[in-house]
Amino acid sequence: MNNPPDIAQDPAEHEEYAHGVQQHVSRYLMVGGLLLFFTLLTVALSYVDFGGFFSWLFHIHISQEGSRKLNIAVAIAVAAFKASLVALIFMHLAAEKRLIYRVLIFTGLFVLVLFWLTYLAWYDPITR
Amino acid sequence: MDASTSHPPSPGFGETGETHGPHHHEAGHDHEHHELGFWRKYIFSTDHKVIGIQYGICGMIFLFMGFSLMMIMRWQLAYPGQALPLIGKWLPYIFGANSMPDGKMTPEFYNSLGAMHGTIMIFLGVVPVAFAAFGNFVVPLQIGAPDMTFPKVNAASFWAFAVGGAIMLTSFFVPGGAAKGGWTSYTPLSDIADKGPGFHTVLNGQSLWLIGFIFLITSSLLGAVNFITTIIQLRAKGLTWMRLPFFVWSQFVTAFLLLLAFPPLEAAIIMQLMDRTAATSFFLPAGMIVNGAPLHVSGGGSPLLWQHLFWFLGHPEVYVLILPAFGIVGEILANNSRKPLWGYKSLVFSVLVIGFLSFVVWAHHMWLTGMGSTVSAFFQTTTLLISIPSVIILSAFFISLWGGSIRFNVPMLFVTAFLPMFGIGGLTGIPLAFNSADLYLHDTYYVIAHFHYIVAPGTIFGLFAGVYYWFPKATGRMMSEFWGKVHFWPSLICMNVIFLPMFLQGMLGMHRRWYDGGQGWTLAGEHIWGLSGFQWNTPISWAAWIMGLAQIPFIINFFWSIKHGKKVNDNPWEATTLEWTAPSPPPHGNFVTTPVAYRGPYEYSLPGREKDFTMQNEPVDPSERSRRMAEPALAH
Amino acid sequence: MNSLALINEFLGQPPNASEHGYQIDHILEFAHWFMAALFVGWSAFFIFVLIRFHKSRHPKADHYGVRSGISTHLEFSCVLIEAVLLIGFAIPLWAKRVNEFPTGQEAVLVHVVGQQFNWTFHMPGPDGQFGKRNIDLVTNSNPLGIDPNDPSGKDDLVVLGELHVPVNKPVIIELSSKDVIHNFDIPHMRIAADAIPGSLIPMWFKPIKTGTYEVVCGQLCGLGHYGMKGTLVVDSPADYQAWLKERAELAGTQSAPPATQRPPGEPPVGPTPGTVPPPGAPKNANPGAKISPSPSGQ
Amino acid sequence: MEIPYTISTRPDTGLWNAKIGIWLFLASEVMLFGGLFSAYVFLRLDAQPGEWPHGLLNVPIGTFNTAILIVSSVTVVLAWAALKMRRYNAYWWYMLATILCGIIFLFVKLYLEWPPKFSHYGVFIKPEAREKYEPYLGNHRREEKGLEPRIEITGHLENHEALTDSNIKEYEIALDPVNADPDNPSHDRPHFIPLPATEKVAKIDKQDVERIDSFGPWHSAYFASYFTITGLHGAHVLAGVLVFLYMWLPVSKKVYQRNPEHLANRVEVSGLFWHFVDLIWIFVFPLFYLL
Ligand code: HEA
Ligand code: HEA
Ligand code: CUA
Ligand SMILES: [Cu+2]
Repeated sequence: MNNPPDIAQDPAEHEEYAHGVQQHVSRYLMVGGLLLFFTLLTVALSYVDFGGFFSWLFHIHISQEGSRKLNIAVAIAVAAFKASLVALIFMHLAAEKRLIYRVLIFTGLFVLVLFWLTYLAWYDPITR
Repeated sequence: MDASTSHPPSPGFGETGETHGPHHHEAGHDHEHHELGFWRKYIFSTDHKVIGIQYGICGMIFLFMGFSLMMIMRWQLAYPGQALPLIGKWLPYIFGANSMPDGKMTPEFYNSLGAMHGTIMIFLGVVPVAFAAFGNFVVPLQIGAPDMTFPKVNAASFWAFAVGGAIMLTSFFVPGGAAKGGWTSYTPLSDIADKGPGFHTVLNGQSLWLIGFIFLITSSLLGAVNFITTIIQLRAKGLTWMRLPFFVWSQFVTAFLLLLAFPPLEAAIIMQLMDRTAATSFFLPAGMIVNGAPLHVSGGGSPLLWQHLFWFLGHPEVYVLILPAFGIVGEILANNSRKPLWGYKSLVFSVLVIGFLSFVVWAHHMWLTGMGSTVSAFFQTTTLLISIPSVIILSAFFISLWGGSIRFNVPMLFVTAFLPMFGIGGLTGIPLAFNSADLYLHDTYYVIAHFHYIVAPGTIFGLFAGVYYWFPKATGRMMSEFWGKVHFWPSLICMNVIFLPMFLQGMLGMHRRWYDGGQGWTLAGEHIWGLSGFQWNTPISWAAWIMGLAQIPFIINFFWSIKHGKKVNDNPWEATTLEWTAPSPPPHGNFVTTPVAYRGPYEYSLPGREKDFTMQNEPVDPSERSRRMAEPALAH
Repeated sequence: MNSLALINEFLGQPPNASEHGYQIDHILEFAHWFMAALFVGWSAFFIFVLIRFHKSRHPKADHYGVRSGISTHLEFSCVLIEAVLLIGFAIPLWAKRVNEFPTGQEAVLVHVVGQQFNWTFHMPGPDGQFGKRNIDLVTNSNPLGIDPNDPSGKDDLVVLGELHVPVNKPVIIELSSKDVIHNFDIPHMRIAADAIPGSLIPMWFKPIKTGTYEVVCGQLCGLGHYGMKGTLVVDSPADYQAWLKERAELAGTQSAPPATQRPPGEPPVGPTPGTVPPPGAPKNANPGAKISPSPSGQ
Repeated sequence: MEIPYTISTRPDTGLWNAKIGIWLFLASEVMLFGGLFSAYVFLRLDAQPGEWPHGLLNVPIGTFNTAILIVSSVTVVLAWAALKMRRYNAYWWYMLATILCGIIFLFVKLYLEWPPKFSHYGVFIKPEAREKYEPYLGNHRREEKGLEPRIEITGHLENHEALTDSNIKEYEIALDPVNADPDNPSHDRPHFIPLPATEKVAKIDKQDVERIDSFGPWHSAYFASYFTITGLHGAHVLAGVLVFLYMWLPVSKKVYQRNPEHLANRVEVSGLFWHFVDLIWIFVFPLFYLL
């Protein structure tokens, strides 16, 4: 959420703005509750054995007790959801300026490159 | 309309541009003169110009140190095992008894020198000068800003650099000497080096290298954040993205490279530091036998992980070394051919593409690490793709000259040398990009020659050009043309005598990081062009030392001209960009009148004008507008 | 192809001695010709422009300069040539190197282990089976820790520093390292690969000329890196058999010269004696005599 | 000299300077932690069967700490909202709550989580000796069920002298339940609530031991990543706490009185940093505690 250019100066406008902020507060509390809930959920889910039918995707050995490879996907999905709540609501990314999005898109892309290619390089050694 | 340049060089001048246009004149803008003491003004300053100059001087000193280390090394390469005359006796007093007993270099010391030459040149020399110094001094002026967006962060960035540099230098003097693993610090060598009896756990070469690096990375990050924000937020009115000088664009992309590529290396450095101090094994596999005894570590680490993270920075880093030089070259080229840069848009586009692609080519430094065909095909393709924008940039520079009215002052001489020198360096990157060809060339002197052609007669010449070019802005005085030429010609010749033969040595199969210069190797005994591979070391070394002498005119010229150079007006090169509308040297806050840009950056030799340059802050008059339809509409 | 080969010779590349090597040389040649063309073309243009448009000859610059799109064509042809080199040569060649290892009995299989600062070669002996290795068993006389209780290891050959292979037979080398990363590079064979601790990297080549070749360690591996030399001897089949026999007789008694033994944890004190000439040793009087492929060696 | 757009926004970008600055900084932080996490992935992919430990961390404590960070994220955003509404007192309390949360997090980490690790030992059994310790490892049954082998016996080291004294030939380990009762199927899956070591003491011949290490960073690639990432994360928390402390102290009230928007901007920027630190933890928690 950004300041209007002259917010500091104009009290009347500020009044209006502050009112908008007030409305956000309940949303913040709700998101906080959701995050706590999902934390408990992810702990609970880790007790469930989702099995390994994801093995076709990870046709590699991921060190994991048993074959609960799907659990990895589930846990990461929950974490990603929580993270996006934090980013979108707390960090106001839901309504941010284009410029910030651009920076973040590139960053996201390069992080993916870092992950994907590191994986790829691991994945394709010369073998005989 | 000529007011911007023709007024006399008196200290009170600076009404620059004020006669133009309807924009308001902010009188008394910066007139609360509270005098700052010497320390606040010159040492702990937050003024971008002072910080730029601090960076510049420190960086140049580091460049010189890096070069001095190399001059010592070149003795060993040309005359292996012989005592270094004159200074050899004294070096042990500086570098410790084990560096050069009796003036004869030890292999450890050779490796230290090599690693520190690379590190100092790149991270303490070129990055500070090309990115931080020129970026700090020139960018805010070129975009018409009063300072950086975060002046205190800017100062913090410089001091982090200073601390990092100090730590790197200190590492020469701890027991065991400075880091020995090459500037690439490949693990496991660097994990296990400088350890054991006789070494301090933290105060040893390799660990200090890592710690120093953390400071340098911090410095670069702070700088990068500052530059990007400044360029986005503080552009003068009317200075749209497509009116930015090319130099600003190149700094902008460079800043992004530093911002996003350095942190993975920082992660790797933290991990290596953990390996060295907390006995982790991020980079150590199980079952290693070092010096005949098994290494007791948990294992489970991967030596290649380091290489991936290192080169994830390493490749963008090499573009960090060249992009600012591209920017400087672009400015000076346009100015001295009195012509706009040809294909400005494609230049900007190319720089952006380089920036983007440089993140996906890193594994071309790792062709021989057991890479399968899929991954190598991917990286070969991206590596070749990234050479295309370089070709475009160089072509655009060459074509820019066509139809110009070329004048050869000292900055332009360095720029004319830059172009073919970078060309040679860049072209010789192409065989390296094919991994089957690199199979033969990897880690030979061919690689050394490839990148030195880019960074030494390339980037370093670009930096020299920039120093000569912007010196009058920083001081109000010119550096001597004559001594500039005395600096230029020997430097150009020596550079080529140094690095051309290295291609031959590389093709012969001589490898880099050879302490004996190839003396013990039969393949280095093969003759080529009249000398054996090993014997070629001698002319190379002599050229390097003469090159060292050739820098003396520069250093003297530089310091002498600060006080005694010829006084000049604000725009001695008759250039068009906004920095030349500020007084020389610019006061705190830079501009007397907040500048407004009305046109593109390189309006040289506009048809129908008497003057062959039109500054960015000269308003467009109606007759001109009808003449030049292509000009984009004025922004706000 | 002879005219092409000129440029490599001109640049000092030593003659190739392996079957696939000429392909690698071809890429180098093509690339260098391409580079030379670009360099000469642009240089000519450059020099012309610098003279033609010197201020004295051309006092008033033309604001627009070149208006044709010629550079686009030029850039496009660069792309094309690079694409041809890449797709036509480089990628297939590498694929062949790393995917099509020779199989069956005709190939010679050697394990090469790097260590600071020498190479150890491990050959399976007549039974074609490598003995088990165990790092706990590594000693001076058993540098690879071959398990004495393993029958397949009894006839193994462990050779330090010098590898013999027969000519015209593919050689497969499996590379690893005991300590740090080395690079097993045989310039004359146009083959090289990293030796990385904890992994096994295979590479192969087929020598086609007998002779003695230098093996370089191509990766900085510590203070003795410069002297980490190996020797590859390509023998005629008869010589090779004789060598095998001779080594087999020595096997077990004297399989490897002692490695330098240092107390654990102490920093290395120097390269293995004998592998590194003392600094300042007289320069090779008649270089090329000993190592480069023997001219008659076919 | 005034630098433009420190408080108000630039019309064409709609942003004030520090907002861009902090996002750029966070972008670099994303790459920093991205590098560490990709190292984690790389090492985990590389791990051999049995090498990557599971269920060794204390999940309830981890959950608690996660909750603490989430709460602090809420309070910091409320603090900012309070400033926007010009309620300095509310701001002050929310900020205090945030700072306390940060301190609690660090306390839990440094006093409750890390120290016990250093007194817990794992003994790695040589491959050829694993058969001998089958009663503690239970690998036969695991193999049948397609589970990864156990290569390590963990528990409390009873005779610390054995680590240094070469005359002692055995380690005495008070076994963790996993090794005390290895064939019990309930131990096939990691335990998320750490069970105390049992009374059962195993004697392990030094000859059969590949190595013995406490659960410090040197224990395995897993603990190396754990300590490095949580350590770096903890450093970020500490930095955040210090910044917040500065904004909570009376000095900042002066800023507020001069221009409340200025302080609000500062809180927003440091709040963004704080949320990011929270965000990192959201990934750390499942990766290290649950998977
Ligand atoms: C600023 C530095 C810089 C730049 C710009 C480049 C640019 C390039 N580099 Fe280089 N490189 C390094 C610095 C740089 N490099 C360093 C430091 C190393 C070694 C690191 C180490 O191991 O220590 C290295 C190593 C290196 C390797 C690894 C070699 C090995 O270790 O085995 C490879 C492999 O692909 C490579 C490729 C390339 C390519 C394809 C380009 C391309 O981007 C080049 C594109 C440019 C052109 C194609 C030129 C175009 C010119 C014209 C068309 C005009 C010609 C006209 C005239 C000459 C008049 N480089
Ligand atoms: C920016 C990077 C850079 C630069 C500019 C240089 C410049 C030079 N380099 Fe360097 N070099 C590296 C980066 C660089 N190098 C790297 C990364 C390596 C690999 C290291 C490794 O193996 O790990 C390397 C390795 C390397 C080797 C191989 C060593 C080996 O493998 O054993 C050699 C051998 O000759 C060499 C030589 C030179 C020479 C003669 C110069 C000359 O061109 C130097 C010329 C210097 C100047 C022209 C600067 C002068 C400055 C001033 C005069 C300013 C002073 C002014 C004031 C104080 C006001 N370098
Ligand atoms: Cu082994 Cu270099
Ligand atoms: Cu590169």
